[in-house]
Amino acid sequence: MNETVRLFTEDGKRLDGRSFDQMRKVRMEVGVLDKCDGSAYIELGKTKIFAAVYGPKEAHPRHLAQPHRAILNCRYHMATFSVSDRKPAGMTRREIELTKVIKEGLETLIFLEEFPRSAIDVFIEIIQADAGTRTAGITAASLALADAGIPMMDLCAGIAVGKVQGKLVLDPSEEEDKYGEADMPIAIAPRINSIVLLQLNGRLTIDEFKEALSLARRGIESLYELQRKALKNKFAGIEEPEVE
Amino acid sequence: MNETVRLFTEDGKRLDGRSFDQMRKVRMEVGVLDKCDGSAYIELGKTKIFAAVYGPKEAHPRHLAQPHRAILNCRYHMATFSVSDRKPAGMTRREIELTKVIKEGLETLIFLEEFPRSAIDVFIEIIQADAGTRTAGITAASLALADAGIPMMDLCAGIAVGKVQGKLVLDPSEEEDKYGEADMPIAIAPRINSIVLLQLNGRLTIDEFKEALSLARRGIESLYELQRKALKNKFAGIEEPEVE
Amino acid sequence: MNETVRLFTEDGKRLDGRSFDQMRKVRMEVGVLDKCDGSAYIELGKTKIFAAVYGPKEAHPRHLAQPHRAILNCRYHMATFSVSDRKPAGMTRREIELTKVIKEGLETLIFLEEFPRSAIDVFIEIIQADAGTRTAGITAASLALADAGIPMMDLCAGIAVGKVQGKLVLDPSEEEDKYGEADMPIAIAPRINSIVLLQLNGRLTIDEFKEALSLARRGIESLYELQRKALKNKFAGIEEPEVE
Amino acid sequence: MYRVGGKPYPTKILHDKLYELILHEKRLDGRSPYESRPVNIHTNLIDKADGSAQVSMGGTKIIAGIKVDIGSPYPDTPNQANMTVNAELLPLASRTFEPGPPDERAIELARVVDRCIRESKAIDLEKLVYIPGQKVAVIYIDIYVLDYDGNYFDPSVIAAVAALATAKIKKYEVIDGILKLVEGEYTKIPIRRLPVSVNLGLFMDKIIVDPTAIEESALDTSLIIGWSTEDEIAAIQKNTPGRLPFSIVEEAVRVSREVSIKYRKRLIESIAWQLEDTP
Amino acid sequence: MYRVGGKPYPTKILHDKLYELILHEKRLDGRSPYESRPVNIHTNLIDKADGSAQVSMGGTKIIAGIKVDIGSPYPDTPNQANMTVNAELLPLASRTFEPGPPDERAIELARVVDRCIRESKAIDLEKLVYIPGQKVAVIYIDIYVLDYDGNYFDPSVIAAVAALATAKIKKYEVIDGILKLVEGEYTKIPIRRLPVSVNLGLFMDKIIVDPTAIEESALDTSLIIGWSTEDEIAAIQKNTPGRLPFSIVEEAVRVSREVSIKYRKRLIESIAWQLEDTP
Amino acid sequence: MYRVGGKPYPTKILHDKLYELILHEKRLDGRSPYESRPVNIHTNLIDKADGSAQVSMGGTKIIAGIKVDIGSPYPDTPNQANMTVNAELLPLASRTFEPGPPDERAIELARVVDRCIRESKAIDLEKLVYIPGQKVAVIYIDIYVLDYDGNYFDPSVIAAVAALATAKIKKYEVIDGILKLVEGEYTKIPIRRLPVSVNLGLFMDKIIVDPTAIEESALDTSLIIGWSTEDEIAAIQKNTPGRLPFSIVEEAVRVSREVSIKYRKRLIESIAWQLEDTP
Repeated sequence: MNETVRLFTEDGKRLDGRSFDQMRKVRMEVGVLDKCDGSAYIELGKTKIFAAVYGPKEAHPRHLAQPHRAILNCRYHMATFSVSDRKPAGMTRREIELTKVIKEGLETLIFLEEFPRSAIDVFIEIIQADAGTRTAGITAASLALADAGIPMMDLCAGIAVGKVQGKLVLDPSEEEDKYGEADMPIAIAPRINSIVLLQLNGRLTIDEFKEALSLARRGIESLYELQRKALKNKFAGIEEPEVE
Repeated sequence: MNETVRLFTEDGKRLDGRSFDQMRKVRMEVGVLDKCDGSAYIELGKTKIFAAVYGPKEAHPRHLAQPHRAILNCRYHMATFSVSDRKPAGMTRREIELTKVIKEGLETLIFLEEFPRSAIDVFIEIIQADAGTRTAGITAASLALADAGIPMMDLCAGIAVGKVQGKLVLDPSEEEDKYGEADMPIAIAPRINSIVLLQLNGRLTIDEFKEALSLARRGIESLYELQRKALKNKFAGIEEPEVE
Repeated sequence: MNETVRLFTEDGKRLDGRSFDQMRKVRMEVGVLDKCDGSAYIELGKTKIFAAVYGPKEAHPRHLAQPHRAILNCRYHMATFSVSDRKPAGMTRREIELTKVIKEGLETLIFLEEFPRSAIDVFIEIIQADAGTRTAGITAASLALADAGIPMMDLCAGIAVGKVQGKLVLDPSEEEDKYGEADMPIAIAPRINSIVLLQLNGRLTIDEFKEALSLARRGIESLYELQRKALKNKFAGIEEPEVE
Repeated sequence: MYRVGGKPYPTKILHDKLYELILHEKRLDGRSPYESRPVNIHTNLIDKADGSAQVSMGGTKIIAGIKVDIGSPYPDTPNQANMTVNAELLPLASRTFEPGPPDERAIELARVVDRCIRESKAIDLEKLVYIPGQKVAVIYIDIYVLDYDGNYFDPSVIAAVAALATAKIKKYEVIDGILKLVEGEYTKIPIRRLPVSVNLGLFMDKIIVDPTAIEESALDTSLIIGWSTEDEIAAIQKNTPGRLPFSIVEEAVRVSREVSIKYRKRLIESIAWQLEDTP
Repeated sequence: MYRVGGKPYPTKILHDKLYELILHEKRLDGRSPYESRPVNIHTNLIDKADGSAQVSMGGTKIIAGIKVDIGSPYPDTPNQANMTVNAELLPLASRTFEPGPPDERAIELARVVDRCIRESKAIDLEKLVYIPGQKVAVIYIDIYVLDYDGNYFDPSVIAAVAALATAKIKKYEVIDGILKLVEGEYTKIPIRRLPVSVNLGLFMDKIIVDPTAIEESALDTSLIIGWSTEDEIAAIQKNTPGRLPFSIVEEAVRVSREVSIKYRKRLIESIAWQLEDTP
Repeated sequence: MYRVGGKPYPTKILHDKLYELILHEKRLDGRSPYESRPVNIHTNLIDKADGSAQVSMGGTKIIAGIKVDIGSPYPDTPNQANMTVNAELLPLASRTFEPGPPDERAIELARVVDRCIRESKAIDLEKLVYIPGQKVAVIYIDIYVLDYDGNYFDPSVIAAVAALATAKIKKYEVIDGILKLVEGEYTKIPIRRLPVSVNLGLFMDKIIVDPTAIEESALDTSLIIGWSTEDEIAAIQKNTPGRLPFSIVEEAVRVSREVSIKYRKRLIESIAWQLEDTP
């Protein structure tokens, strides 16, 4: 099936002109919503995502409260119009799974034990989905948590690596994802040198896997810089960072 | 579409023989059900409705209780066979919206602050729907509340005004509603001279709106009289009032 | 419809070779699952069922707890692949009804009043359904309760009686059930001489009903013996009982 | 000694008091043990339904409505109309009924009514097939409990059967293989039998018929027996926890048969029914 | 004396303070009573939608998206396209919004927006019929409240209408009775009118326009009036508990008319709309 | 120092004890860190299913069943059969599993099993197309966790693959464009590869294979790696919170590869599988 679709130009560039290790244009902004305790907005190419954080606050209903730590509630949710074919309202199984892996990624970093009997809520809303929503989502959520002043070990940022017609590419586009052989979303907390989210859909050899990891890592380092800038800008009141 | 259907006879009467400011036959009865704290039955033409009230009682589950007032729970619900095409079991979006406006109408009148941490439940069951169910429903619910001895500022009664082929009519029939240009349900607490429920579906000029209001008001005054009679009859043990 | 299907051979035997008062092969085993407090497995012909019990334990959520007794939670549930046409996931109305009659049958026997404010959970999982699941299910559940050490007045065992082309048969097969005139599932606690579950789908005369009762009773007595053996074997570590 | 399984003390007191009364052939509302409450039947009160009936049995009020649509038959019964029964225990009827989707009690009610009607072959479902394997009538029977003072089974079966037997449904004809509505003409649902159910309560070794809510709160166990005709049981449901002693079952059947005959007589009077089809 | 129905004491204090301000033609955020907040409209921000708009009205942010599919018409309107409106109050927008299926507030919002558009006949639904009785456009209008500082009604109607009026939808043609997509060509949704709604709050005998969240928490009652054109009301919804005195209704209509004209002007500027169809 | 994120103190103690054991190449149940528990595979135990397998891995028991129906292909894959995986964590299996619709853990399990099978192209879905674009096989894989002592992933994948590889499904033929069942004949699901998954747990800088429930309660993080063949990873899922240090990932892949080879060998023995199709 993927033989008939060409995903590279003759000079080895990707269809949108990027090189294999180049992310799409990224834009991040912190503090974009008023009523929550922290928020962020991210654009990765045409993927557009809002994230909002509430808490720490009283856990509700009470019987869910944990005596030694805060509970983390999370929802990754897509707007019905965010995808080509209208998504039905309500949570799909895919959204439930992604909610779980994102929540677990964030839970890794938050000092939940500092807030016994409390709850922290993270809401991620995909308003346009054009590949990379879970990794951009966790990137935005991490910013929103920082914006809310929730104490964390580190920020995290995420990006996917794809395998497309035998080649690894950073941040696959929707078309590359569709016709490609593998998609590996990963989120990393760079300062503590740890992976917090990792999935793979599709086939990779061991060597490809290693190469994919290091490709992702380089991408994430630059996202991490953008996150730090976005946070500085928020508090300095400067415009949001953007990169191509 | 409404050009082809004639909704008035040649002498200006409506198809069922009523004049523009005439309601359908109304019948009200109080205390028709045994197991609740208050109940009422209303017929408006072929529209047939039961209402039942429980409370004030302990709010349940507890975390919903309000420290300064009672909470009012309400359900406007239609039997599956009450309409021409069988209604699916379960609450439709329409039923949920009407529940909200009816609940808010009743909430306006009940001295909820007299019963902190309590709950009052109002259930309205449409067993036949032939236009005017929300207004007849709130009329019956108001009677059932009075029957239950719940302290209220005032009773309320409701009726719709329709615009049909350019003319305003009181209490539109199902056919007038279907082919008409506008339907304005309204419920009024006459003694305190206030509107407690107001909706409009369809187009009216400002002058028509004013006229519709005063047409409704006259209708509601006669409903209010019937309500008072129905309550008196209940306690005197006399037959239910009926009017044409 | 049942005229065209022959359900007896010429010498009066049933299609699977059984006589009218013969059950299918039964196998019972106690203590088959590790993580619950008690469990059992039953095979009745090709019908295969697991049952598991938890408790007595804290009732949850708390507001369901009863001050004078334990509550009994129960679920009769079929695997999607347990029947010829895949059963949709989730509880069907049939499963909800059978859950109710099985729960009530078990509730009859457990000394619930010994465990105020507690809960006992019984889960019955049909992994293959080939007639007789509710009665085999309550038989297995009764064993699992005993295995969990829950104090009971008596064990109970169940079996169905069918009416097939005018004749009563013990433990109807799926085909006999489908083409038969009546199916009467019954569960009995033999030592206290009481019926704990009784249903009838289909038509019987009064005499047939009496005859069906005594047919069932004889079958249940032999099931009861098997139950006692299975419990002894569990504690003696011997192989499960089997009967043809 | 008999045991009132886990019942709190006040219920035990009530139980013993009611048993004492029954021993003297009495009940709280003055009835004798085998006496059912008066039955009132109103039919055709809902014009928008194809059939309807409101039935009261003492303080218990039921309303049943029938709607008939056109649909496809089930693959395994291509020559039969479909029938589905739904029941709701309306919160108006009792403070123990909650709004929301039908709970296990409502589902049991629906399924017991379904069984009484289906197993007794009350409706000639084959007569409502328009195009075999393709177009058949779909009969919806919807039951609402409006007021609950015990035993919602018996009046529900009566209401459902009365609504079915008095329904007027649209008439269709098949012209060149196409189903057409015959405008302005109506037909009846072909009814072959009038099943009724009888709800019995047990106090120790004594039977009562048609228990009230207060009796239901204290009884040892209870049972519904559905009768297809005078001589044929069509459905049974033991519907509460508690021991049903073997020794009492035959008496239960005998008693319920007597009551079923009375119910059916009452039903026939109300709906002016006559047997149009013999199966 | 007026009564703040069951409101706790601090709300009563706030209520009285806000009323005091209004008597002096003032509000907490500096607006005068009949002044609405600035409206910002961005259209076509979601490429994957057929139409989209993000609208802010002060601190309230709405995003609306349009998707158009092909489907069957409803049996009673064979010559009309279908339109459905859904709304969600996203938990991002306020700590009072919960994740999960739309609650009664979200359903009311969806239905009020639906009513403003449908009753004003804003869309020429007859023009989107491809094969009468068989194939029509199905227009989905999905509204998300992203940030909530009161009055999610007015910006939702504006967002929905702006998204509709700027949508580009796939073009179809019917060849030999078969519906075919015309590749690469797009068309517009035929818009006849630009309805807007105006949310009014009442404090005693005084009206305010476009209440904020803090005003909503204390007001006596509130009202949405939808305007089809300058001179025609298309929808009304009293959307909170509380008395709406007769004496104030005419003033409410007059005020809302003025504001609706301002909103519509703002809407026309943003979407460069011109009347293409006269009904 | 490493951190056991928000774990209560007793868990911290257990964590440290288990780590101590691992440092000495030991575990609570006597296994060495890289040792998986014995695998037992029973196939074809459910006659009513088209394929079935019960798999135990130590105290964890899984039952998987396959049902194959006929349906329409998805519009974007007109030349492929459909496959859906469902999983339920039965309350029989653990006191931490609740009855009710699948929670996020059950959905994750289903999706990880799906991914292992789908991404490794284990089934030749093109061979189960009867009429391209119209009629294809619909393969339902249903997984139930019957007893849970940790790691429900690996035995679930084994059970699903064993059930698929041993399934006998109805045979169809297309005559004049119409799909007909060939009575009494059966065929197999064309299997190209035997994917397996390996669940790894991390304690600090140490890896364990196939964790038990008690190990799962204390580990720092965990990971599932699905192997399509000996040399190709088909799926990965980090499935619990906690840091996965970069330094440990390569070792994890290496270890899981070894275990996957053992699992696959065990699977092949049990199902007597031989490669019938080379892709």
